[in-house]
Formats: sequence, C-alpha cells, structure tokens
Amino acid sequence: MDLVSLLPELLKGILHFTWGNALMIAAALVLIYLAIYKEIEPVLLLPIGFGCLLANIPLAGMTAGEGMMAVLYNAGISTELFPLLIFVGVGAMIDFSPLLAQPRMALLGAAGQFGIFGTLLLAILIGFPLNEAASIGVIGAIDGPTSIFVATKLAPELLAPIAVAAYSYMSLIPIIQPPLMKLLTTKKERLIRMEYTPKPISKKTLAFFPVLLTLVVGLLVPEATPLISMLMLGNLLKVSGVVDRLSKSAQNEIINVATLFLGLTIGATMSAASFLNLATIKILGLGLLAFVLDTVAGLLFGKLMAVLSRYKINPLIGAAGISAFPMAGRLAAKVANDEDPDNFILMHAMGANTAGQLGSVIAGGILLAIVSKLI
Amino acid sequence: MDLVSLLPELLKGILHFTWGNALMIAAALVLIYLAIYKEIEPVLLLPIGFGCLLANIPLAGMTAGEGMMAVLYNAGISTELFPLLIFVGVGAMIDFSPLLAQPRMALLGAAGQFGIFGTLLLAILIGFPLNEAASIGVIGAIDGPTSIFVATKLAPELLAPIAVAAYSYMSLIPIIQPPLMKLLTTKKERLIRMEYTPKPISKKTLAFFPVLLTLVVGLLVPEATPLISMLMLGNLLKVSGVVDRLSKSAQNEIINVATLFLGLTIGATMSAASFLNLATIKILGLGLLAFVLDTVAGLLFGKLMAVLSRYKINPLIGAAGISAFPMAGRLAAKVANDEDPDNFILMHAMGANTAGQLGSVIAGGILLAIVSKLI
Amino acid sequence: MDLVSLLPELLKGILHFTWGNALMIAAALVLIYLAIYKEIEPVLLLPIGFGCLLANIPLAGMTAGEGMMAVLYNAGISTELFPLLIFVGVGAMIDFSPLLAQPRMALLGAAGQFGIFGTLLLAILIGFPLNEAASIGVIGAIDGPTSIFVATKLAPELLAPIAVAAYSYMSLIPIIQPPLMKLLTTKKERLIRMEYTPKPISKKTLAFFPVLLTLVVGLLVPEATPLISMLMLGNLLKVSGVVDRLSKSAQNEIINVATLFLGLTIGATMSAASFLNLATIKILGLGLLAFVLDTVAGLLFGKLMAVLSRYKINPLIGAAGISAFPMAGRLAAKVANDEDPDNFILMHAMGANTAGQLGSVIAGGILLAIVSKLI
Amino acid sequence: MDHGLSSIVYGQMDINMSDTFIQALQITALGMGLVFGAIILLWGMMSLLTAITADKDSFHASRGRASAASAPVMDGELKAQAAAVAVAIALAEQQTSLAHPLPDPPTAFVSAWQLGMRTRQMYQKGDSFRR
Amino acid sequence: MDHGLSSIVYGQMDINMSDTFIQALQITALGMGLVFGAIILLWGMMSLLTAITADKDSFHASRGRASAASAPVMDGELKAQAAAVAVAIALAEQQTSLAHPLPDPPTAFVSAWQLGMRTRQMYQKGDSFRR
Amino acid sequence: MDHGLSSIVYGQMDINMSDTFIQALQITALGMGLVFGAIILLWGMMSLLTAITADKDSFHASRGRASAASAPVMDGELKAQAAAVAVAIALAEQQTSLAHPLPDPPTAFVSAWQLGMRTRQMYQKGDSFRR
Ligand code: NA
Ligand code: NA
Ligand code: NA
Repeated sequence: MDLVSLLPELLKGILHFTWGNALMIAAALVLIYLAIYKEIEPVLLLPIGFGCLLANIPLAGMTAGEGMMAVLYNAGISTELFPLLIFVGVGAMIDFSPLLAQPRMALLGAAGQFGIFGTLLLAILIGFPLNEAASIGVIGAIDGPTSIFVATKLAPELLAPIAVAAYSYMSLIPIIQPPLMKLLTTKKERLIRMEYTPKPISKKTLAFFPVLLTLVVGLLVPEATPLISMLMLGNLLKVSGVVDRLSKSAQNEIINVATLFLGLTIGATMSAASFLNLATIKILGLGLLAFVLDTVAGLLFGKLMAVLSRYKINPLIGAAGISAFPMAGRLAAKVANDEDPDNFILMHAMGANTAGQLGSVIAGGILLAIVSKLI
Repeated sequence: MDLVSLLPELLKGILHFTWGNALMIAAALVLIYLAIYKEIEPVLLLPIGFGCLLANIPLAGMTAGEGMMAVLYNAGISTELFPLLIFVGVGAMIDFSPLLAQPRMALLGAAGQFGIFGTLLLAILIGFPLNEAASIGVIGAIDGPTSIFVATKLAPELLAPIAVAAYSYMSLIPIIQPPLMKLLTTKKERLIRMEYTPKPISKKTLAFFPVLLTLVVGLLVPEATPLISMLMLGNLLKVSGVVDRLSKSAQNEIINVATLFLGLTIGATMSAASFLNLATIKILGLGLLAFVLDTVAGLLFGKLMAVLSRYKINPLIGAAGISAFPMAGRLAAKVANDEDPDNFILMHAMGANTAGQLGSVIAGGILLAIVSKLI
Repeated sequence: MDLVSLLPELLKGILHFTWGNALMIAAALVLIYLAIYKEIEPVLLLPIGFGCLLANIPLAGMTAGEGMMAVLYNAGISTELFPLLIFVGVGAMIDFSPLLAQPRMALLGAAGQFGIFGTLLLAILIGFPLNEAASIGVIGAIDGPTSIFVATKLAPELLAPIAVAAYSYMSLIPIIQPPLMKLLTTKKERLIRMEYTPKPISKKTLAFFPVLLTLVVGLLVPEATPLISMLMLGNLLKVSGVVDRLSKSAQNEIINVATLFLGLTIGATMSAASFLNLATIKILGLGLLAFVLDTVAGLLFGKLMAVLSRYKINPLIGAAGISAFPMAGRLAAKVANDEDPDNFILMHAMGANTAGQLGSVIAGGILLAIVSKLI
Repeated sequence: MDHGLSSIVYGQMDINMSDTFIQALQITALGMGLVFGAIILLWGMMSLLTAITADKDSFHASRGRASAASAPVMDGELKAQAAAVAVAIALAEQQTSLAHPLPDPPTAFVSAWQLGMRTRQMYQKGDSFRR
Repeated sequence: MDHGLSSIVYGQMDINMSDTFIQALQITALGMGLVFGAIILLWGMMSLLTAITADKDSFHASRGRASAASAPVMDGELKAQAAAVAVAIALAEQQTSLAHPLPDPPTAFVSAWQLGMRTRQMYQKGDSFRR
Repeated sequence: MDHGLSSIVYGQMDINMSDTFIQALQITALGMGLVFGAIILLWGMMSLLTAITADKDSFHASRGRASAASAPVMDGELKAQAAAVAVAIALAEQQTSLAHPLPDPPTAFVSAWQLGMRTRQMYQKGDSFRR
C-alpha cells in the first residue's frame, strides 16, 4: 500500500465537487430554509431539499445503482406507487359534502384547469416536444401527485423540475393569487354575499359518491383511473365509517411514509448534471405561468357565473377552482372576508376547491390520453 | 392530428366495456354494500369490492404490467408477504390462555378441519385436478391467510374465487352455523353447563408456548412453518411484554397496511375475463359446502366428547373448532346462552376456537405437503 | 399413490434435522431468553432469536428462494434499506445539544473508535483476509446499523456473526465497561466534578447542525454519506419542529418495522450450515475484544484530557465515546455517581456519547473508503 | 436540452413548429371541451345522486332546510363581533393550512363555518330575512 | 376452465377420475389422521408445559384454584339479572366482532367472562357447590 | 472458512501475512488519523456554528449564562437528598434504556439533569461559588 497515493483518493469527494454542485446545494439550503423558517410546505420542501443535498455530494453513491435513493425511486416513483399512496391519504382527508351540497360549483373546477393547456401551448411555442410540453403543462393541475404521475408517464427526464415547480409554487399561492384576484374583480364583486342553505348530505350519498365517481371517470377517462380511484378509495375508507383502522392508516402511516420517501427521491433527482440547464429554467418560468393562467381562467369564469346568476355568486371562488386543496379555498374565503369582515364564502370556496381537485385529476387523465395517442 | 379520428379513441373505455364487466361491477357494488351497510367483514370486503371495481374498468391498466395493482400483487401476494404479515398482526391479538388452561379443547380444532378434505373429495368428484381441488378444499380452513397461502402455492389461477369465498362465507357464519347447531344437537345437550376452573397460566408458559409450537409444528410439517411461525411471532411479541413497540406495530400499521393491500389486490384479480366462468360458480358452491362440512364435523365430534365425558362437555363448542377466529367462538357461546341465559361457555368455546386456528394452519401445511409431493 | 412411500416424506423435517440445527436452536432459545427474562436489547435479540429458530427448521423454505426471509433480506439488507431506515428513526431520537454546548467533547468520540482498527489488526494477525478483517473490526463501531452497513458492503458472508456480536455485546455493556473503568482510573479521577455551564443552543443552530454535518462529512468521506445523512435526516425532521408528522413516523412506524424485519432477517442468516464454524467463534471473540479496546482507548484519552485540563475533566466520560448510544453515556454518569452520590456528569457523558455515535459512522465510512480501494 | 433554439433555426422546422402549434391548439380545444364535458356530467350525476337520496332522507332534509332558512342576519354592531371571531378562525386555519398535501381533517372548515353561523344565530334579534 | 365436463366424456377418463378419487380418499384419511396426530401431540405438549411451569408457580396456582373452586352458583332470581348483563356483553361483543382478521384484543373476552363471574360472585349467598 | 491455519503453514504465506499486517498497521494509522482529523474539523465547525448563532441570540445566551453561572452548590445535608433524587432518576432511566436502538426521546436526560439542577437550586442557601 502506498499511503501517499491513497491521499488524493481520500480527497476524491472534494476533488469531484463542481460549481454546479455548489449551486444546487445552495438551492437545497434555500428549500430547507423556506420549509423550516417560512413553514412553506415543510412536509415536502424539507425532504426535497435534503434529497437535493444528497444528490450533489460527489461519489456518495446514493442516487445510482443500488443506492438508497435509487432503490426508493425504482420502488415508488417508477411504479407511481408513492403519488398514488399519497392520494389514498389525501382522499381520506377530503370532505366532498360542500361540493355535493352545491353541485354547480363543479363548473369552477373545470375552468381552473385552463392553465394546463395554456402552458402546453406556450411550451410548444418555445420549442419543447409534445410529450415534454404536456408534462410541463400539467404543473397547471396544481396538484403534486397528478403532476408527478403524468410526468412519470410522458417525460420522466423532466420529473425533478416539474415536481419542484409544482410544490414550490403551490406553497407560494398566498403570494401569487391575491394580486390577481384584486386585479380581475371589482370591489362590488368581491362584496357579493352567498347564501349557504345546503341540502343535508346523507351518509349514504357520501359513501356512494366516491364509488360512482370512480366508475364514471374510470369509464370516460381510463388514463385517470389510477389517480381518481386512489383518491376515492381513501375517501370511501373515511366516509364509510366502518373501517376506521384503514382510514387512520391511510391518513397517517401510509401518507407520511410515502410523502417522506417521495420528497427525498424527487429531491435526489436534482443532481447538478441533470438539473442545471436551460430547460429547467424554462420549466420553472412556465410553471409560474401555469399558476397564473389557472387563476385568471378561474376568476374570469367566476365573473361569468356571477353575471349569469345575477350576482348571487362571488367570482372570488373561481380562484379556488384551480385545485391546490385546501389552501386555494381558504385563500378565496379570506380575501372576501378581508374586504367585508361579515362575508363568509368558505363553504362555497371549498366546494369549488374540491371540484378543482377532481377537475385536475380528470384533466391530467385527458391530457395523458390525448398525448399518449399522438406521440 | 385528425380530431374526428381521435373521438372513438376517447370513448375507448366505454367501447371496451362488456356485459361481464357490468356483472362484476354489480358484484363489486354488492360486496361494498355488504361491507358498509351490513358491516360484514368491512376491512376485507370493502377493499376487495373496490379492487374488483378497478379490475373491471376497461383499459385502466391498473392490473397489468406496471399498474399499481400488479405491482402490489407481485410485491405481496406472489411472495405471500401480505398474508404472512397479517398473521403477525393476528398472532399479536390472539390469547392462547383459554386453550392452555384446558388443553383437551385442542381436539376440537382437529375435527373442525374435516371440511378441507371433504371438499377436496367433492372437488375431485366434479372433475377438478388435484392441485385445484386441494386449493378449493383449503377454503375449509376458514382462515383467510391460510387459504391464500395454500392457493398461491398450488393453484394461483383460482386465487380470486377462493379468497372471495373464504372471506364472504366467513362473514356469513352467524347465518350458516346456528341452524346446523340446532339440527345436530338436542336441547338437553345445548343446556350442558361447563365448569371453568382453569389452571392459571404463568407469563413464562405464555411466552414459551409460541416458541415451542413453532418448533414442533415446524419440524413435523415444514410446509406450515411460514404460517405458524408468523402467527407465533406476533403472539410472542405480545406475550413477552418486553417489545411493546413491535407488538403495537404488528397490531396496527403492519396488519392494517397488509390488509388494505391484500384486499385490493385480491379484488383486482376479479376481472370479468378471468372470474366469470363455471369454475368460479363451482368454487363458490364448494366453498359453502366446506363451511357446512367443517361445522357438522365439529359438532359431531363435540357430541362424541360429550358422551365420553359423561355430558360434562357441551357439544356446541365443537362448532367453534372450525377456526374463523374469533367469531365462531363467540357464536357458540351465544347459542348456548340463548338456550339458557345462565349458561356461560365462552372460555371453552374460545379454547376450541384458538385450537381451530392452529388446526387450520396445520391442516393447510399437511395438505400442501401431500399434494406438492403428488402433483 | 403409495401411502407407505409417503410416510418418510412426511417425516422429512425430522429426518433432515442435524445436531448443528439443534445447537443453533439452543442458541436461539438463549437469545430469546435473554431478551424476555433479562430484558437485554429485546427489540433486537427477540427477532434475531426467532429468525435463528426459523433458519434451523429443516425444509421450511423461509430463507431460500422466494421464502419470506429471503424476500425481506433482498428488500432490506442487500439494499441496506433497513439499517438506513433505523438510522432515520435513531436520528429523530438523538439530542445533539449536550455536544453542541461543549464541542471539545467531540474528541472523545474519536478516541473511542480505536477498537475498530485494533480489532482489524488482530483479525489480520489470526489470518482473516483484509475485507473480512475490516468487517470484523467495525464491530468496534459499537453501533448496529454501521456494523451491518459496512459488513454488507465488504463481507456479506460474515454478516450474521458480526451483527450478533455487535448487538449482543452492546447489551452486555453494563457488565463489560465498569471493571475496565475502575481498573484504568483512580478514585481521585472518578471523583472529579465537572461544571455544566452550557451555551444555550438556539433552535436555528440545532436545525443547521444536521444539514452542515451531512455536507461536511459527505464531502470528506463520501462512503459515510448514506449512514450520516439518514441519521441527520431523522434529526432534522425532529429539531426543525415543522414536520411533526414525519418526525413521529420516523420514530415509530419506520424504525419499528425496519427493526423487526432487520432482526428477523439477520437471525435467519444464522443457519447451522453457514454459522457453525471456527470463523464465527473467532469473530465472537474478536468482537468482545473490540468492545474492550474501544473502552480502554476512550478511558486513556479521557485521562489525557483530564491531565491537559488540569483535572477539570472526569476521565470516565471517555468510556462514553465508544458510541452504544445512549447506554454508554448513562453508564459513565452512573459510575461517577456511585463513587460520589453528589457528582453529576450526565450531560458531559451524553456529549461524548453523541460524539461517539458520529465518530463511529465517520470511522466506518473511512474504513470502507480505504479498504474498498485496497481489495 | 436547448429546445428553444433547435426548432427555430430552419424555415422548415418553423413550419413544423407551426404544425405542432396547431396540433397543440387542437389539444387545448379538445382537452378543455372534454374537461368541461366530464365536469358537467359530474354535476348532473351529483344532482341526481343528492336528489335520489334526499327523497329517502326527506325528514332530515326538510328539517335541515328549515333551520338554514330561518337563520337571519344580525344587526350592525354584533356583525362586527361575529366577524372578528370568524376572521380569527380563518387566520388560524390559514396558518395551519400550509402543509398540503397533509391538510387538517376537513371537519375543520365545516365547524369553522358552523361556528360563524352559530355566532350569528346567537346574536340574532328576530330581524327579517335578508335576500 | 370447464373441469366438470372434460373428464367425464370418455370412459378412460372416468377410470382415471376414479383412480384420482381413490387417491383423494387416501389423502383425506392420511390428512385427517396427521391433523389429529399433530393436535394430540400438541395436547400433550401443552399439558406438559403447563404441568412443568405450574410446579414453579404452585403458590399462585393453588390460590387461583381455590378462588375458582369457591365460586358457587347464585339463586334463581339473581341468575336472571346476571345473565342479562352477560348476554348484553356477549351481544355487544358480537356486533364488534365481525371485522376478522382484526379482532378486538382478546382481553375483551377474558374480561367479559370475568365480569360474568364477578356478577355471579357479587350476588352469591353462600350456596353449596353445584356439581 | 478456517482462515487461521491456511496462512501460517508456509513460510512464504507468513511473509505475505507480515506484509498484510504492515498494511493493516498503515490502515490503522491512517484511519485513526483521519477520524481524529474529521472530528477536530467537526469541533471547529461546531464552535463556529454556536459562536455565529450565539451572536444573534445574545440576549437569550447571556440570560442563560447568567442563570447557569449563578447556580451555586448546596450544603452537605441537602446534597445527599438531591443526590438521592438524581440517582433514583438515573437508575430508573438505566432500566428503561436497554432497548437501543430505540432510546427514549433524549429530552429524558435533559430533564433529568435539569431536575438535578433544580433540586440543587431549590435547596441553595447563597453559598459562594465552588471552583
Ligand atoms: Na388544477
Ligand atoms: Na378450519
Ligand atoms: Na464506536
């Protein structure tokens, strides 16, 4: 053994460190900082940031071959198991009764998906091929699991920037949406009060809804079946009221473990070599646009509904149709409340918000169906 | 892109829908209905029903290739991991002290396995090959994990109807058993009261029992080792009293997650194409017979023990020897109690019931050993 | 079917039973006994003992091919997932503030690793090849996951005796260390009291520490990245205070399930055929030596620090630098307290103990780096 | 990886891109149409579902409607107090709501709304309906 | 998949089926014999195990036996009350017991039995042993 | 598997073993050197980290130091009582601490120490600093 010849070998970590690694580690530290000190989506940004850190430590071997991150990626991202398991947990936390009590709110969940297609158009315009443009567009679903599911199918090489954009901007919704709301609605519109005289929803309806929805969406858009069915499975576990054990498992161990592993592995795809390029910057820009387009389309459709309903509908709830459950719903209610402290539109906004969740999954499935056929 | 040519493509889900799918979806809805509104084995029938729903949505792609259900099937059913993990949890919930306090109750756990072999005979008679007949017979184990374990080894193509029969009839035990109990026992027999003057079972005995049982059964019936050892591992985690963390994990996250995934994947094997055939109907019929034969054999053996003990033993506890832990034990106690409100035979019935659980696993292993050698 | 020819087949389990199996089963029973009645590391010794039992039941088929233990081994040991997940949980339970409050305690965590290299020397001397000698040496890390991680990489064929030695001796620390402590320190030294006037550690420091440590250790010793990063991830989940869900998951379901499966699969590698040989006995002897060497080196370094600090440092805390978190730390405090009931050195000992945990991982990574290059 | 440039350089590519863009426009039209179609179907399905099950739950339904209909508004001064409560709730929720996809159990917002309504009813003084 | 018909059509198949049936009968005899053999062995093992450990726990054992042996029956009127309690418990358990394989922790039945026994003892009035 | 014998039999092997041993000595020297190097770096890093963040937390820091510095010793009789409490705690912890790698949340030892310190402070009578 020649110890002197060993020494450079022992410094190999530092010798292989690149400026790209340094930049990505800085980005990782920013994500971790936002998660801890700004409490922005910490359950996702903290693991993503930590995964990014790991991916940029040279020769650590965690993201290649039999490394832990590679093992988790193959087990849960390639197979789409992690996003689907997260949906089981999210489903067990969603309450569809505000939507079932006011079914017309569903329309807002359709309008709020325009950002998907608008962003696809823009991505095509600046030169992305169709499969990649569609994956970028689906950032406009404003729903992490849907974005990851579609991107994994159409353009897995873009998964990292797409997931990062989806989750980062989602956490910035309280900053992105209010200026648009104020710009696109008049004070008079924001002051509209809405009656909430809901039909009471029976337990039977609540239990039949997820089953029926799985069937109808599954038959119409087979590509959306995995996403919608797992969301509805989680919801059925909860509302059925007879499988408390499984419902609690879905809301706790299943979603927690899947979220931790998903965050880590998504972060671990952010190595300097694959992340630092022009495409990433474009995707981050297009992703922001997707959020803006969604919100604008939702608000404009809300204004249309306000007119058609003779101003019985507050257009602000249109902004809740973009998905981003449950933040967007609460934000719309808060903006109305800030304008008039006596104006409560939370239940209507939550109806639009859950509709946006469904609309996002359906739009993701439709996009997947069309684009899979064309490429 | 020719949009007109795309439209049929977009309706492909409905175009591929068959009458068989409709029938299976109706069956799925019945299972879900029974689970939610009749509360029949909801932790299993609800996931099985939902899995069946998913398997019959055309082109959803969840049960083939890299679909979620296929991934879970390969991970947990092919490897037998899910039934074995469920056994770890079940073991952590079983209390063997009623059996240890009255060891002769063990005999009833042997008699209650006759349904396995009787059904095998009938299945051979109506033309099933040996491996399939044995798999059908093991429905008579009246224990989900044992049925699934043996069927996976001998005839995986019949797994769906076997699992469905096992779990459905298990939930119908309060309907199947009482008429047989009243038919085969006299009122005088049902009125027999039993002394319960148990030897107190020390913690040391309780902890040594699962270890010893694993060794003895493992050496005698190696094929039963996976099942019996995981049941006993769970029990050891509980009775040892020193690994509370692991015992709670077994009783909660491990069994909950395994049960949810097992139910879903079993249900997802119920596609119209593979489930709707004459064999399935025969299996469902034979499965019902297996339950009847088990109960009859158990009761007749109970009557024999009643005679031999000079009517110190109530023959009703024979019906608890079929396994179906813990429902069969409670049901026997209830029937005796209905006849004479002052007659308490619950502890004796639970002794026979836990013996039936052991007998089922042993019989499953013996069947597997014999049939594996012959085919 | 010739039933008579079947009978020997049915006794095959007993016919294949060897004296070696009997011996290993006796060993398994001893491990289970120690776990339950002496409460020595029950969360590990109980599963290891039970796994050993399973591995020595002939023809049970659990440890080969598609058997459950083989499936778990491939899923979690070959991939190193189980030890790493255990580290996520351990990290979420460690408190680094005593170390951060007295950074010089870190030095003791370096001294306590001498056993690794001393044992490597001895193993070379008695003829083990370098890869095996290094794996045996890493028993001196006195940290289960580190030992398993390094042994899996360098000499997986020795995993069973190494893991058994690591965990068994760790549980015997209250017996191994005190005589050495009394032999190597004077009463005057043991009576030294230490001031504990810690700098208060801010939440910011606590959160930045695991991130910084991952980066620094990762860049210097890439081979240690998987271990150190998962330990630090768990710690970050806890100290960040913003991802309570994930922190609780790490401290409960993740570590519990990984521990149960790790114990079982490690135990299941202890089949008579592969475990009963001279190498195992040598490894068990060398492992004990590793513990002794670690303690001696730690104490001697503690004495050196006592002299250099003009007897402001109690040398007993040197014995806490060996890792074995948190037992070694508590033991050192207890020995000082036994000597003088008014002497409290717990916080200093815990500082040295957490430093030992870090030192063990770093030393394991360095050893891996050097030996991987040489073989 | 530089998608932006590679397809603009040549005139022919430009034409191709134009084709692709037209295709993308068609996808957008078809996609948004289908999304709206599916959602409208969903709307109908939900209306039907609640209508069917409402018949069977008519007693509860009518009772529920009655209580909702009789919930009048409160007068000026008390409005402000109730609003203060509700805003406090909304703000408190906002703070805890950042952790998507792990939201609070949704009962939280139901009860927030109910609390708001109850506050209203508590302070009500027999005013006429506002409509 | 139609197993029923394919093997009855030909005479030769019928003979084969008959052979198979004899084989199945042998499997049944052997199988049930082995199951009973294994269970009888288990019985012996359990008796031995409890006998061995009972020696070491003789103090507790005798005490336990004494209290069990001294549990007499109660008289007519009170029996009905106790039975009502026990049946209520049994029914309550029955309702929660459907969710196999996720039964309640088995302490539930132990305590149910204990409750029944305690109810008896509570009402006991020094009657003689029933045997 | 018999590593012990195979390499001692021949003289040549012996030489090889000697080479291997020298290599192992070099590994030991290099390894321990690197471990100490890494740990010293860690020491510096931790000192720097606490120094930097301490500046920003100076208010809390100084307050903390003050309270810690003012913690004096107690006199003989009370020492024994406090020690008894602390030892009881330590022993109780020791018993529950065997289950590595699943230790109690480390707050346990912090609070044990704090309890010991608080016990001291509770009994303190204005003695001078011991140093
Ligand atoms: Na959306
Ligand atoms: Na049975
Ligand atoms: Na160490």
